[in-house]
Amino acid sequence: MSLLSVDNLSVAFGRVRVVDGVSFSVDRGRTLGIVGESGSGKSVSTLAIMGLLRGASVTGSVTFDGEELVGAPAERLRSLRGARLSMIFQDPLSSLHPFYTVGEQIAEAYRLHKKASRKVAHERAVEMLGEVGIPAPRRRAREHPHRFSGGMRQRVMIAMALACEPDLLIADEPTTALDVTVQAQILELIQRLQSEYGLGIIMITHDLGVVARIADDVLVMYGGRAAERAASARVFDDPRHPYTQGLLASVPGLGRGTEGPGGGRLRAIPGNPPLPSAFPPGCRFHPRCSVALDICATEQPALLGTVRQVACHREGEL
Amino acid sequence: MIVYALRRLGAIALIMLVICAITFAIFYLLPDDPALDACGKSCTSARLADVRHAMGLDQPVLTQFLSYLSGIFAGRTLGTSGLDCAAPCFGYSWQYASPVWDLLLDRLGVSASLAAGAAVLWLVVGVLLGLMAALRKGSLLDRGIVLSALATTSAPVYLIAALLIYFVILQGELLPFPDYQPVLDNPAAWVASLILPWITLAALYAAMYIRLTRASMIETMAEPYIRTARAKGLPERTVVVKHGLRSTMTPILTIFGIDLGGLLAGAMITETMFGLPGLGKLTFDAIGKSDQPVVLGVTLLAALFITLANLVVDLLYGVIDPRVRYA
Amino acid sequence: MKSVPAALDAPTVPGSTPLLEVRDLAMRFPGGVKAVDGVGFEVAQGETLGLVGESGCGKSTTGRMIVRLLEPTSGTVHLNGQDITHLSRRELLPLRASMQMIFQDPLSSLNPRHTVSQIVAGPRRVLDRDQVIELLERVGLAPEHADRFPHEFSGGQAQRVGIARALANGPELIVCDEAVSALDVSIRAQIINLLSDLQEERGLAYLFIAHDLSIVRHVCTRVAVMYLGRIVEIGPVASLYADPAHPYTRALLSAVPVADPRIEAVRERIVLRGDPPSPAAPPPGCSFHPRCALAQRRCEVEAPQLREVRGRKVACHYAEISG
Amino acid sequence: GGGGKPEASSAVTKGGTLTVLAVSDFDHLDPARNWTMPAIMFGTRLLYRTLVTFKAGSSEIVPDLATDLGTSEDGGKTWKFTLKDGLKYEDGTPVKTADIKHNVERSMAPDISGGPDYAQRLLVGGAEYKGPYGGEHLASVETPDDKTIIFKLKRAAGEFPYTVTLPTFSPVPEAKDTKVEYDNRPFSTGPYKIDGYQRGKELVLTRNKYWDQGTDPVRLALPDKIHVKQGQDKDTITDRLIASSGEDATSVPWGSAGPQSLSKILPNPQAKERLFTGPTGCTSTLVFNLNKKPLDNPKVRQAIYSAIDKESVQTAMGGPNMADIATAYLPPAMTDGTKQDVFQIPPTGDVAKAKALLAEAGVTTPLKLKLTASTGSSTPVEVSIQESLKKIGVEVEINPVDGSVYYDTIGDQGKADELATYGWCPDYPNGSSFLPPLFDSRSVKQTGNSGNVAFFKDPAIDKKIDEIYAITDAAASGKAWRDLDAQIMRQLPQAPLYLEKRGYIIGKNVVGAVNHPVWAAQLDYAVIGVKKSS
Amino acid sequence: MAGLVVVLILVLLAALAPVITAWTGWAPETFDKTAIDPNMGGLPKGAWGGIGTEHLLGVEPVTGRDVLSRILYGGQISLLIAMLATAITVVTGLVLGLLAGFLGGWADTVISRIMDLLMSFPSLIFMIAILSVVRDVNRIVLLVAVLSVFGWTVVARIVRGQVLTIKHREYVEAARVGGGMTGYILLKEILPGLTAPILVYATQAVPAYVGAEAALSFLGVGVRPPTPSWGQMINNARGWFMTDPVYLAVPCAFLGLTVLACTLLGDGLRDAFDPKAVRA
Ligand SMILES: Nc1ncnc2c1ncn2[C@@H]1O[C@H](COP(=O)(O)OP(=O)(O)OP(=O)(O)O)[C@@H](O)[C@H]1O
Ligand SMILES: Nc1ncnc2c1ncn2[C@@H]1O[C@H](COP(=O)(O)OP(=O)(O)OP(=O)(O)O)[C@@H](O)[C@H]1O
Ligand SMILES: [Mg+2]
Ligand SMILES: [Mg+2]
Repeated sequence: MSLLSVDNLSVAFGRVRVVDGVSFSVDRGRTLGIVGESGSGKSVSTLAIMGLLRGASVTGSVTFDGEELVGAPAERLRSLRGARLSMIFQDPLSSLHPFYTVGEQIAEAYRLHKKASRKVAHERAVEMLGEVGIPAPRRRAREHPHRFSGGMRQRVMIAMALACEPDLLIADEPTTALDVTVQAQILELIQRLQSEYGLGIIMITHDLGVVARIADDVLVMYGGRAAERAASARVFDDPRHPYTQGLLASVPGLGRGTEGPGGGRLRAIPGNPPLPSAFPPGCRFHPRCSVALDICATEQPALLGTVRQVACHREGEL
Repeated sequence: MIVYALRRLGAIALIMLVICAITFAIFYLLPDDPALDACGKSCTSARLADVRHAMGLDQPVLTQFLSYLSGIFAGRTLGTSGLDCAAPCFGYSWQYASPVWDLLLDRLGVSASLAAGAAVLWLVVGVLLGLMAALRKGSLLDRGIVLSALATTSAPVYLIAALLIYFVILQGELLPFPDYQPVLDNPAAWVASLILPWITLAALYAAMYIRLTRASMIETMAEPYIRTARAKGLPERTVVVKHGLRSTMTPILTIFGIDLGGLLAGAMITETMFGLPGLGKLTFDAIGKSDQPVVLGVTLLAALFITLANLVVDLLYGVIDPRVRYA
Repeated sequence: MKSVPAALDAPTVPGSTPLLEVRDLAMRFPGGVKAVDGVGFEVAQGETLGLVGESGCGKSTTGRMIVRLLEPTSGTVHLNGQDITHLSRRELLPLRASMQMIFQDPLSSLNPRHTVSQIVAGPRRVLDRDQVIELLERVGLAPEHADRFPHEFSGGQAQRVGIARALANGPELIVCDEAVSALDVSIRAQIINLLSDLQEERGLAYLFIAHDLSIVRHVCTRVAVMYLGRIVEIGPVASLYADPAHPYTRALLSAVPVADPRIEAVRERIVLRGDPPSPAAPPPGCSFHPRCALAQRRCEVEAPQLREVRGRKVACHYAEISG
Repeated sequence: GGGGKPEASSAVTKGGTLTVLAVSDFDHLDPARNWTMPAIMFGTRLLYRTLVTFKAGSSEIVPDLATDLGTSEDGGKTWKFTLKDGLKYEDGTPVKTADIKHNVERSMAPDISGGPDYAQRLLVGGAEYKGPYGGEHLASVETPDDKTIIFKLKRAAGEFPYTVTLPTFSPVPEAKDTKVEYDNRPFSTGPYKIDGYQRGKELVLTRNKYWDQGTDPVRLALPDKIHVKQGQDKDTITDRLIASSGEDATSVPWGSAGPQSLSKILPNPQAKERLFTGPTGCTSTLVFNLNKKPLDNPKVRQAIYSAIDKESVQTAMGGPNMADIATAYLPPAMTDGTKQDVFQIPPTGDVAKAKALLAEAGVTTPLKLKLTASTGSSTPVEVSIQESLKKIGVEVEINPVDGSVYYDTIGDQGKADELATYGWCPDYPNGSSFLPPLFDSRSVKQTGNSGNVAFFKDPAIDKKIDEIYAITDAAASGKAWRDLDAQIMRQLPQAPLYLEKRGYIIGKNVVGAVNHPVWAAQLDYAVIGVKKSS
Repeated sequence: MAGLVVVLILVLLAALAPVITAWTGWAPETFDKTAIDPNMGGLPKGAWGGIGTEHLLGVEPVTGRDVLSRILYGGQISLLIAMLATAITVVTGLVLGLLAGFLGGWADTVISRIMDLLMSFPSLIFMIAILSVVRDVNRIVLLVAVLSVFGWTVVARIVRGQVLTIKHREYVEAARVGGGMTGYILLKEILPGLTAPILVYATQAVPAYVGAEAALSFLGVGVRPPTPSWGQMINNARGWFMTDPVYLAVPCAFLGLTVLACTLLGDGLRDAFDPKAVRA
């Protein structure tokens, strides 16, 4: 049984359905990478899992360690959040409260969930800061977030998320705001902690390179739906969905050595990603798809397959 | 921080000096002659000249100003009959036959009581209702609160006072007419005598603070760190109070400081309506009687309060918000 | 409009003046922040120079000094051989045409209260409506977009408007400050294609500021790597990427994840220790030495100068051994 | 000498605390500076006795500190008074005539400004004297012994016994003279002494045990304590007194009820019973600037006077409860109640007569005139005059002037408009305090005129005034002033409009309230008391 | 936009005061002895403060002057003062705020210090003191001047703050790079961004100044009779509110309506000036 399995998850704000029937699962010690363009529903899906969406209607099923989370009492979800399900966000500065010391903020969840004393919780905070590689953790625990650099802040966020030794960590673009050198540090840290704690991880990112680097499985989302889902190596080696193919082709390679310097055109996907309020009928990618058929404009393709799943009418032909 | 505070205090001293000079100059330049009032009903020009001389008004303005300034630090002697005005001498009220400083000290208790009570009241009511409205944004409760705040803002202070006096004291006989008692003499009577003035003074501010808190809270609750707090599994109450309210209070605090500083002499209407012998009333009477030393004294005191309140707020800001650093 | 073939390795034809020449440019902000500290490079007509480095290393500041949004503390900027460092706004006017800028955030670089045609025509109304529409079509927008307001556009479309605005004056040099960083992957590719088409078409030169090294490799002919306000390595793309001479360049390159799990799995990675130091208090000597694996005593005291190493310029005492 | 005791059942009402609700502080309580009508009464009734004073609720004078109303042997130029025995200050020390002389002298010191200027104007050498603090003394006040005081005047003044009712003529011992600060704590010879005075906040009076009722023909001193609460809101005071609950039942207002208060009191029989109204003793007039044409023509003045609808003016003042219609200058208090009316115009005016007079005078209508009005006061009166005159083709343009410069403007021959509203309140009910200030041509200056703002000049009248001054017999001088009133009235330099009245509503348990006709109808504090609230 | 409609109606009513009063036949100063009862302290005859066919909104006690007529003329004065004061504060605040924020340097220092100074002044005391001491000056001009002197700092602060943020927006830099000169940048790039906050401020300032005028009238230093103003009417009516509540209710209702309408108008304007709002 998977640690987390999401089945046919849909999220709607009012009449606008921004996530539509997405399914995936994560196992302990494994990393699922979710990629997709801005607005494709990555954050909303994960926030729905955490029960952090307000004013949205969530349907489908989310099973965490055998327990159904959709429709679970708010109090139950709250007790899981921070304790067994943790999340880190893109912008580590605005995600940390500017008025409290980082030590306080890390200790807060620990005190709550582990019923620990203030002192014990503070010790734990210091320990976690050390764990995520912050030098002089005892001193830095008493400092406020604005005294930390971007990378350090994201380390603090990670320390905060992992303080209660959760089972699942959801990382929503944790490195997008960071420099490549710092990103490398953070990714390394996450990988190290994963092996240490046996975490299941969902890593949301725009950056295919990041996925390639740390994900075991990949979910490609487009327009609130899953376009393709498979083991990471398969997706990068042999992408099947035209969108995935386009996405990979859009990235100038650093190590692939296909394009020369300053030369050549990239194979860009034409057009713009659709807005949830105006999703096209049928396959949502069809207006931008170079191989679309008539059927694509009318009928929604199902996500089919076993080892790899692709939602395309032309799956198998191309 | 200490260096910063000291530097600010220096700036305050400078501002006070400028305010003092400007106020002094304006009173000197304006055609209102305090000697004329003092001189009485049938005033001949010879008599007026004598009175002017006795009050020291026949000296050049700069001389008058300098002796005023030196009086603050060293005290001085006034008039032809040799009045003693000990330091700090902020002038002498010919109307009340008393050094201005004594008058100010005497009235300060009432005004401070009025201001402090009203401030607590409006802060509590304003923030609580604003918070409720923000958390139930769009609900009937929210609309109700916002609308009543709006209605209160459009009601003049003296109307509120008149209605309270009429319905609570005269018709309802729920309270005796305010008869100010110092808090240390009789705390119960102090509260009883000030409760209506507090409500009167606080009403408008409470309405403003409701709107302010509401807007600020709605903004804060959309901050990513609130999402973080929720992701930690904190109970909603903790999220709202510990994480939301604390940030919301920062902008409110700034305005609160400014309002509080300005309140000391700004409560004129309330003090007049309830017959409270505070600084506002003193000023109002003094203005009516061209008692310019008193007006000057209150102006300086009030300006001092405003600037000090701003300083305290700025310093507090640094304590509340660790990002603020004073060099 | 003259079209010059994109220069490859030779930045300047000997004897001719480069389009842009920057010498010893420095910017010191109040509070002692040495944001840029003695930067110098040249950009030839029709070429693309990449400027990369970590956040806060002074890339934008450099770019903004070149287009005279900032007044440099010292150093000079020559455009077509003319010293423009201290020209007044009015004197600068005729030169504005040859030098333009594209900004990072496409939406915030467009005034929300102006229509697209107002934006593209620019403050000096250099274009009439037909020309605006022509230009919009060239950057891939429709004529009916001319009367819309920026908020009606997606990020990619907005960036096209930004590009059209930069093209309106017929510039020779465009400073692209992270012009594609904020865009989605698929859109980013469209914009990069557009930029390189335009370059070919109009013989434009770009100063391409970015932190995404893979894109820089794709679009640039030469690259300058900045660290803490200084250029630590500058040279042709091919050699610099294949054989970085400065330890920082190597670390930077190795940190970039590659969209290929297999390569990622076997890649050697140099993970830098610590954070970039603050430009307000740069370390003495070589400012990179606290994070550098090769650092020696000498690096702590003596700041290395840019010097010729393996066909490029490097500021490292031990550039030879780091290959 | 020696008036009888006022008839009040003092046994029943002695004791208790009387609360006085006031809007603001007294201008001055220092007897040398006290020159506002009700405040003079407050001071002289409660805190300091004068040589002569008025009977309770009456304009009749009786000796107070003095044994009689003063004697003069040279036709009114020298006046001599003798003190009663057993007069003491609040500390038990005896009252001496030197103390009265001291107060008269200090009233002329520039520091101690603002008090009545009669002493200064009447006493020989008064005009040049600068007060006693420089060590100089006034020779025209003699105190041959501790009981006798002699005043030497510049001119004959038959009215001098009235003059010495003013607080200037009360004793201030030099040892207790705190100069300017004496204002905060006058040393008492009256039935009360100051127990606490926080200016603008409150004044508490308690009994002066050295005051001897036996020496005092006027004051009953009923309450044990008098508590003046200052700084109250005007409208609120009336509301509190109508409700009259708790402490308010033993309260009286310091200020009189305005029309809005009357509208609350009159429909309420229970409150109306407690309203005490009386005339202020002031006469309000419309002033004609005699320098301006065609107002120099008495016919035109009479035409305008005839056209005025005085009833409308009365309404503008708040109706019959606030004002009576005036037909002469001297208020009824000074005419022994006889109503003088020279022209016999009906109260609503006589438009036909007015038009005829205008025609007679050869004035072509429309006639344009300017009327100065004080922005602070009762503009409705000016507007109602404007309306009246419209009917006879006189177009009045109201020229609003700030209240603080109003008197300067109309008292300036260069600035005064054709018309202005004016009012005169005498300091004591004697024609000498009324007609000479208004109509004596010798006081007219280029600027700063007060009283004679019509700039009226008639040597015959001046001569007549001097003659009446010399009459020491009260009844004879009274008659002489009334005749002079009628004589001036025929020339009509000012047109009498109305006689202001004032009403005071008292708390349920206040007894002995009576309006005093001399002091602006204020309740007489000599005889007021409170019932024990049972 | 209900707010705009009500504001326009109020302004129109005030502007048409002479026409309307000519039609009703009652000028603001004309007495009506017949409408009041002189024996009751001048209380209006009739139950509702004298409301009837003759006097549509009743009459003033004591004088019997027509309330409708006084409200309309009073509205002229109140709105005139408020709008003039608003206009002056906005223009002064805008110009000085723009200069301080845009030029920076010593201009900013000087203007900011003046603002600090003015904001340290206990303005109410000062206003009353000046208003009571200056005489023989047109009260309206004086009131406007005094309110403006202390009012502009608020606008200047808003503007300065906005300019400081807008000045470094990328679109402003883009205009610079495009060759926009200072004037263009101030007028075309920065100013449009200020219209929304300024207009919203103005809609709040107008009722605030109406209220301030009323408060100053209460303290006896506002508009002087016979000129009517709403504040003065409310002040006069305060003492009558037990015996003639209509007399108080009418000006209060007009004042309240103005505040409400202006607030709604402000909210409406805020939305209308939001570039992201859908344009009709
Ligand atoms: N609270 C909300 N109310 C209404 N719509 C929302 C809300 N939150 C998100 N959406 C919409 O849902 C869609 C999916 O948003 P989501 O944040 O999941 O995108 P994303 O894939 O995470 O994009 P990004 O890469 O930009 O973070 C977006 O179009 C967004 O506008
Ligand atoms: N106006 C300014 N005042 C003070 N310091 C500044 C200013 N602008 C930039 N800096 C500082 O100068 C340094 C260089 O900034 P710059 O914006 O040039 O960096 P960058 O390389 O463009 O970084 P990024 O990748 O984050 O855009 C930074 O430390 C920054 O904090
Ligand atoms: Mg997201
Ligand atoms: Mg930058």
